[in-house]
Amino acid sequence: MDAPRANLPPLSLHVPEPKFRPGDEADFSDVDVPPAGSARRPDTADKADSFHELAYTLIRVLDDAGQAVGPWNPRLDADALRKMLRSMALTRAFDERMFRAQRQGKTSFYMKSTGEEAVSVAATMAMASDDMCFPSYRQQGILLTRGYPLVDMMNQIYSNSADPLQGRQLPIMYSSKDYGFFSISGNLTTQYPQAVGWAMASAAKGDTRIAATWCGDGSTAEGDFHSAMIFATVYKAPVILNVVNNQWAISSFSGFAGAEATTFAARAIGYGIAGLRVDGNDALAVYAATQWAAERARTNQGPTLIEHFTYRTEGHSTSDDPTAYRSAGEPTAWPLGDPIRRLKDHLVAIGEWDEERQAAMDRECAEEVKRAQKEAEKNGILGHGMHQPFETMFEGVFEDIPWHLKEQQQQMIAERKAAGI
Amino acid sequence: MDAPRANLPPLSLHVPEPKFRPGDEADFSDVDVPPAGSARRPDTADKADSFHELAYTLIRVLDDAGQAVGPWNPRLDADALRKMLRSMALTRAFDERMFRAQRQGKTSFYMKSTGEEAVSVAATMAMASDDMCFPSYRQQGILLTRGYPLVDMMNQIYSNSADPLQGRQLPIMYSSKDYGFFSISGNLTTQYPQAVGWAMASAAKGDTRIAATWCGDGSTAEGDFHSAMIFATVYKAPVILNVVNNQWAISSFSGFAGAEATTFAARAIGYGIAGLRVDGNDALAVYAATQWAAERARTNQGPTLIEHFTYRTEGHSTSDDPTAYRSAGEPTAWPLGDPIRRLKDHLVAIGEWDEERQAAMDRECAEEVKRAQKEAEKNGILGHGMHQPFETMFEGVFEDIPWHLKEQQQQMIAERKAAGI
Amino acid sequence: MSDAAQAGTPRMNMIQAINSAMDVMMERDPNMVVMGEDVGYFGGVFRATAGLQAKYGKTRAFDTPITEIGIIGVAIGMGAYGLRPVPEIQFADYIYPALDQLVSEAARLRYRSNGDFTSPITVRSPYGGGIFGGQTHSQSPEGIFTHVSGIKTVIPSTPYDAKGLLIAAIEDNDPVLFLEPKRIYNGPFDGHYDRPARNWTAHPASEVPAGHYRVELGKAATVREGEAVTILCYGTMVHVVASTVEEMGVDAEIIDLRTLVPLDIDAIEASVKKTGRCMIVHEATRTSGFGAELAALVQERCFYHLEAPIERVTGFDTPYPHSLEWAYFPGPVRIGEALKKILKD
Amino acid sequence: MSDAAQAGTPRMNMIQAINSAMDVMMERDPNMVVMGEDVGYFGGVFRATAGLQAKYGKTRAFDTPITEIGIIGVAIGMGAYGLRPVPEIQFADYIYPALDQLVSEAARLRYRSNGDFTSPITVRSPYGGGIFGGQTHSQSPEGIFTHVSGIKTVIPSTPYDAKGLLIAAIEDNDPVLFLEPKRIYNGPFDGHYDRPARNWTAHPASEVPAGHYRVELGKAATVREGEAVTILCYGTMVHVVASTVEEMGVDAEIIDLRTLVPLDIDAIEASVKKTGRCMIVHEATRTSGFGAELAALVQERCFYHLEAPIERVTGFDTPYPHSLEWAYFPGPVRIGEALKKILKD
Ligand SMILES: Cc1ncc(C[n+]2csc(CCOP(=O)(O)OP(=O)(O)O)c2C)c(N)n1
Ligand SMILES: Cc1ncc(C[n+]2csc(CCOP(=O)(O)OP(=O)(O)O)c2C)c(N)n1
Ligand SMILES: [Mg+2]
Ligand SMILES: [Mg+2]
Repeated sequence: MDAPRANLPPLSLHVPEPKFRPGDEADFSDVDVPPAGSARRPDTADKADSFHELAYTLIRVLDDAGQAVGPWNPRLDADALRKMLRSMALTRAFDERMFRAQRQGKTSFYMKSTGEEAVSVAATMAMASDDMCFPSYRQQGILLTRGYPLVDMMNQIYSNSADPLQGRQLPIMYSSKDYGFFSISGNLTTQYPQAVGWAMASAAKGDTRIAATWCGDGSTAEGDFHSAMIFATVYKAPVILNVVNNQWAISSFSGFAGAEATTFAARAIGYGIAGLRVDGNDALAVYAATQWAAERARTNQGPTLIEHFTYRTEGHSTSDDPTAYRSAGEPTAWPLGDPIRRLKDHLVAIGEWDEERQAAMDRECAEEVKRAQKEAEKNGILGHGMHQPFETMFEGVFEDIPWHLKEQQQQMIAERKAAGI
Repeated sequence: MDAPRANLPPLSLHVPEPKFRPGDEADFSDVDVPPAGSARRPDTADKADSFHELAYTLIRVLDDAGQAVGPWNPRLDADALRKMLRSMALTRAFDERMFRAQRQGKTSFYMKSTGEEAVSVAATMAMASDDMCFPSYRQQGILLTRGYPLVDMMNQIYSNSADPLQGRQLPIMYSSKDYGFFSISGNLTTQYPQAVGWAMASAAKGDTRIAATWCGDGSTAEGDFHSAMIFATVYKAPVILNVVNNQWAISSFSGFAGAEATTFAARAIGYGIAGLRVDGNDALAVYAATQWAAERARTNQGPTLIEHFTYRTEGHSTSDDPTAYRSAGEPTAWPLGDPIRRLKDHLVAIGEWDEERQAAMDRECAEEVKRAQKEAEKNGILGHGMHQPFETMFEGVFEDIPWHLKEQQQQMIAERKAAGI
Repeated sequence: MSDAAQAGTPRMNMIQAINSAMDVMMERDPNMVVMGEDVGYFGGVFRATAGLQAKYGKTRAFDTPITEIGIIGVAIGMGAYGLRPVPEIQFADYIYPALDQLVSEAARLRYRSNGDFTSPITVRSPYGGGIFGGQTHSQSPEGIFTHVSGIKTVIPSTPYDAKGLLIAAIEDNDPVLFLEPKRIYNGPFDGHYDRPARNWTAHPASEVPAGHYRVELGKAATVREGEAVTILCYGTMVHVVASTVEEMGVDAEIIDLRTLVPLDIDAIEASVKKTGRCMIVHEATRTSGFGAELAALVQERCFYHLEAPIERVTGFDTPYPHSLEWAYFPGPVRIGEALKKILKD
Repeated sequence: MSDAAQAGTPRMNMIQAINSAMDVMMERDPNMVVMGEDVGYFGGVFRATAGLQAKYGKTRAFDTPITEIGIIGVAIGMGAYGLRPVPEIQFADYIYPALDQLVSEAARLRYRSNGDFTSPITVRSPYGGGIFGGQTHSQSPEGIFTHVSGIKTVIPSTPYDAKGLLIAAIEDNDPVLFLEPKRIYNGPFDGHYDRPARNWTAHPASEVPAGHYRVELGKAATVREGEAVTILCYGTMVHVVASTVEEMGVDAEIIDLRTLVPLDIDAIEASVKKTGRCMIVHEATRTSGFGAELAALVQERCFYHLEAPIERVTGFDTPYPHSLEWAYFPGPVRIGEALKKILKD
């Protein structure tokens, strides 16, 4: 390294820093929240470069008075709204209980989606039931919306003898082809190009099904994200690419994924694909954006990237304590509110719901989860002996077990016999 | 796969197709070429999101009459223009001769930069001589502009006994720290995050030097490109990210890198960084854009992505014949002309040059290259025995040779003795 | 001319055989697609996919963006949908960007989803040196993949095997890495780089049936029977070994592994127990190459039959040097020296 | 309490020792930087970089975007500038996206540029199982890297070694992969998962000097001298092996390799020639794991001294299964059975 040239100012490195750290008071008054109903809704056949502004605003439907307003209002009937509300409530109840189960030592790991329920639930409702989802680990709402059995989710979480994945996967890494839910990977964003590939295959076959995928704000930095965007734009794949911007990636705020410079929805502009930025805590906005993107995809207009602007209310997982790296006041100061409460307020405002029914529903969800948990625990909890037979460990590496795995299987059986276990 | 739903139109897969294939007449009349001088030149301190339109136009300085016009005119003096012209001419002469040398069996491989000389030569002139370049394989113009000895380039191409890289690398994969030229990799786009890292280090140290990197249109699809953009935007790295859009990646037209949907400069918008789209065959536009980007970098305004819109006049390398996959008429039909001729016309138009001096310069360049070639060939050509000593093969894997490589070195020596060679 | 050739069995070089395997499979299985950099209109930089786009259309044989992550990731998604993708990685040296998609995804999908999703993809890639490709067009990365549970690794050494193995790989419901020894695309190579190149026509294994046939995965081929020593090899090395053995007049048993995972351990064990000596030849760098696994297995299973240490003949632990290519390449001299040593030991 | 501890040598667990190594080096070398996902303000998900940002500032200890390609690629660029970057990959399972930057770039830069540019980076990453991390928080990918020319692979098994080796790795001018056995971050682990966990305090190697010292790369440590059999191991397995040997009362010589590449072949050869038997233990999947290379080397060099086949005790060739973690893990039973076998052979 030579001495800096004297006639030039020295360079300096910018390292992002979140606005609030532990001890700071959280103040989100500078977050720009456009009024509900203010974003225009282009025709789904419009060219992607004709609505760039939608990548920089927030599509919002629910206003402060709980009314659904503006061109993005999906005008759902009350039953659909109540189903949406219930799926979100169920997701939250499920999260609460399973988080607790982990704390009680019944399993190794859990991840909540608290505050982000709309992103998976409302999106799922806006898609067809046979459309294919490629989620990250925080979209349990998809399965719960599609009616996947709670007991099976819990069996997976407990890695017990009834685990549909035979105890092979970390808790919450569900997989269900029947429910259009692709096997979750531990490696971030790998599902993105896979979703594009699935969508391309569907298009190549003249099918009508589309794909959707989700990743977090932090995960958008992975190379897989880029490869997915490139394939999606080149082949106009019928796919919805969701970025759940909950503003945190473990301890790193979204500035480390580039959020200081622009929005995540703007990534879409860089590839010439449609991009929307949505209030992710507004279930109706999420629904409307997804429905719009699905229609584009189904009419061969290609992919849409949707940034869901939301906030991760709790820790990253059972493994961290968020107050070690961010202001404890953030979750409550966060201006976009709680997605469940906002949808509830809307239903109340339109006279289709009240506090009593809400309380009853909450009780019902809690009961349903509790019942399922009891059921699941009959099949065992992690580390208490009720798991799949040991031999199964060697199955499914390949379609057929090759000789070397058979030998290892025998070795394992002999080993256990020798040890008297 | 289920039967497609009858009430929905079938999906279809879009697979890009270039406009012309062998046998077609090339007609570029639909290529939008904005008039020289029409793009505005923002202040280098302006915010990246205040000049998005520059990612969709073409910054051009040289008009059809050979005059330099508009706000991007760098107003270089005639000596600088002549140096620029000569470096480009030298690059072309070098390419011609080395391509021929490969055809004559003197080496294994060569890649020309014909038609793209401005992209490396003019950019290099707009940077400081100690700024660091992270090139791809088609920026030999950088070395030639910085006065790196032709003989050393040829020694490298011949992998001969004087090869500064000791015959270890494929021809043209030069490396010269002294000339601010990073070791070229065979793996595409790996240099992109490296350039960003170098620039970040320079900034972290309060240095004044900046970095620049180049990759092709096709190479922008690699995950490394994305990771570089993310790091560049997050830390506002003082780096110039050049995309040389010569419209072809071996046999694949730029549509397979996403060019049907938007420009490559638009990628910058997706990351919130400055993006310029430049007439890559207009040496003055390349110079001006680079100078502007360098000033941004040096004043801690962060990175700039520059798309150089150009055309790969010849084959990808000595290994392919472009008429097998594209119209033979493309190179001549291409509307942005030849960068050397255009700069020459400008010098002539301003009365600083004439045909005779041009012819003399061409002869001079040819002579210089020929002389260097003679010199280089004294050190041997590939496969004719004049190479580095065999033992050197084991040097430089690590700083010190570990025991296992020493053993292998001994084995190799014994082997050669046994074989009597 | 042999009977088969007289009866109309066409002669093919390795590229033609590989092309024919894909052609046959695309004809039979409407779900099979080929994809990769330059594989569509142009037919691949080595011409392996030539003609397929013209015959089967752009949605079944297409060019891709230059992102190996994407090529494999998209292929996995297509496979999950129900297609049978055969992506090409242009050179095996460029497979590393895709490693996560191969290792963490393709290879693990069946296991982690308990069979709910599978990845029936076959990744084709030319590999190996001997063409003055320098360090990034010459590598032999097969060893890495043999360490990854859930992926099969296949390497043919003749046109006949190339077609039969590739068809078997495509029909296999697990991910297969199909590495093509590019040095022998156009003709068998005996390691004498200074002699004129030969083409495949004179080689019996260039008689390649035009239609569908399979060479089973996991089965080695005994190229030459012998009593003095067992030589394990694959790809280009099969030919270099065979010619060296011939020149030296050694009674070696030469086994062409053809599939590295799953390995034909029975063939190996039987041969080494017969000969009492074992030599392993591969072009890849030595340390932790697949030769290490072979040596470990052979000594585990044939310890009491071994009369000499197992010899490994390999590329050196350096990048593939451009100008010293032939000093790096495990050719007749290196193999010959090792043979002399093992027979003396 | 030992003399050293009395004299004020602090007790450290492995995380503290690793943290201290970085602290010491950042103090000494203004060009050293640490970077990675969550390593800055938060100090890393395992707290290995805790306090470094507060002490050395944000430009020397910083969080990064979640792109392993970028983390390594940027570190290479910084290294080329003249810095000495120590990037962290949060779990070794997530190193695959960065493989191309590691293999094709960091490992090859010195060679391909003939020393013009180098890559003095040390990539730290927690690896290995035993913490119920499931298949993507448990892998042991070291074997892959030992196959790559130009990169060194280092794995410590105690706090003392962790600090000394990490300092040596950082000071090394070549790229080093420094894999940290996360199961023993907080205490040595004997493989008896059903017994109470111990911490490092009682272990002599938890006496870690506060200042600068180096444990030389490429040198193994003899953990226990013995005559009956040589056991080669590293990382967590050193402790499992030692305790099993103790429990079984076998007079084994236990060698902790510490550096895989370059390997301490002299120590291995001397020991095996003395004992006549060799067992290799690692947690990684068996096929083409580093154990294969060790077995190949040992039989090449000690063939005439070997009285029994070399035994490999390893993880199975499956992904790391969540619920059956302890059936997968090469624990006391598997090691014990193998010991019985090799001593009987
Ligand atoms: C390839 C890879 N790198 C790193 C990790 C470790 N990791 C797991 S989750 C996570 C943060 C992801 O944040 P984000 O994408 O914002 O999703 P969120 O958790 O907020 O939903 C990290 C770094 C991983 N799982 N895979
Ligand atoms: C990782 C990787 N993948 C593939 C290749 C093979 N390859 C070499 S050049 C090339 C085309 C690159 O095209 P482009 O980026 O447009 O650059 P240009 O040749 O036009 O300058 C390809 C596919 C490679 N070298 N590295
Ligand atoms: Mg997040
Ligand atoms: Mg190009």
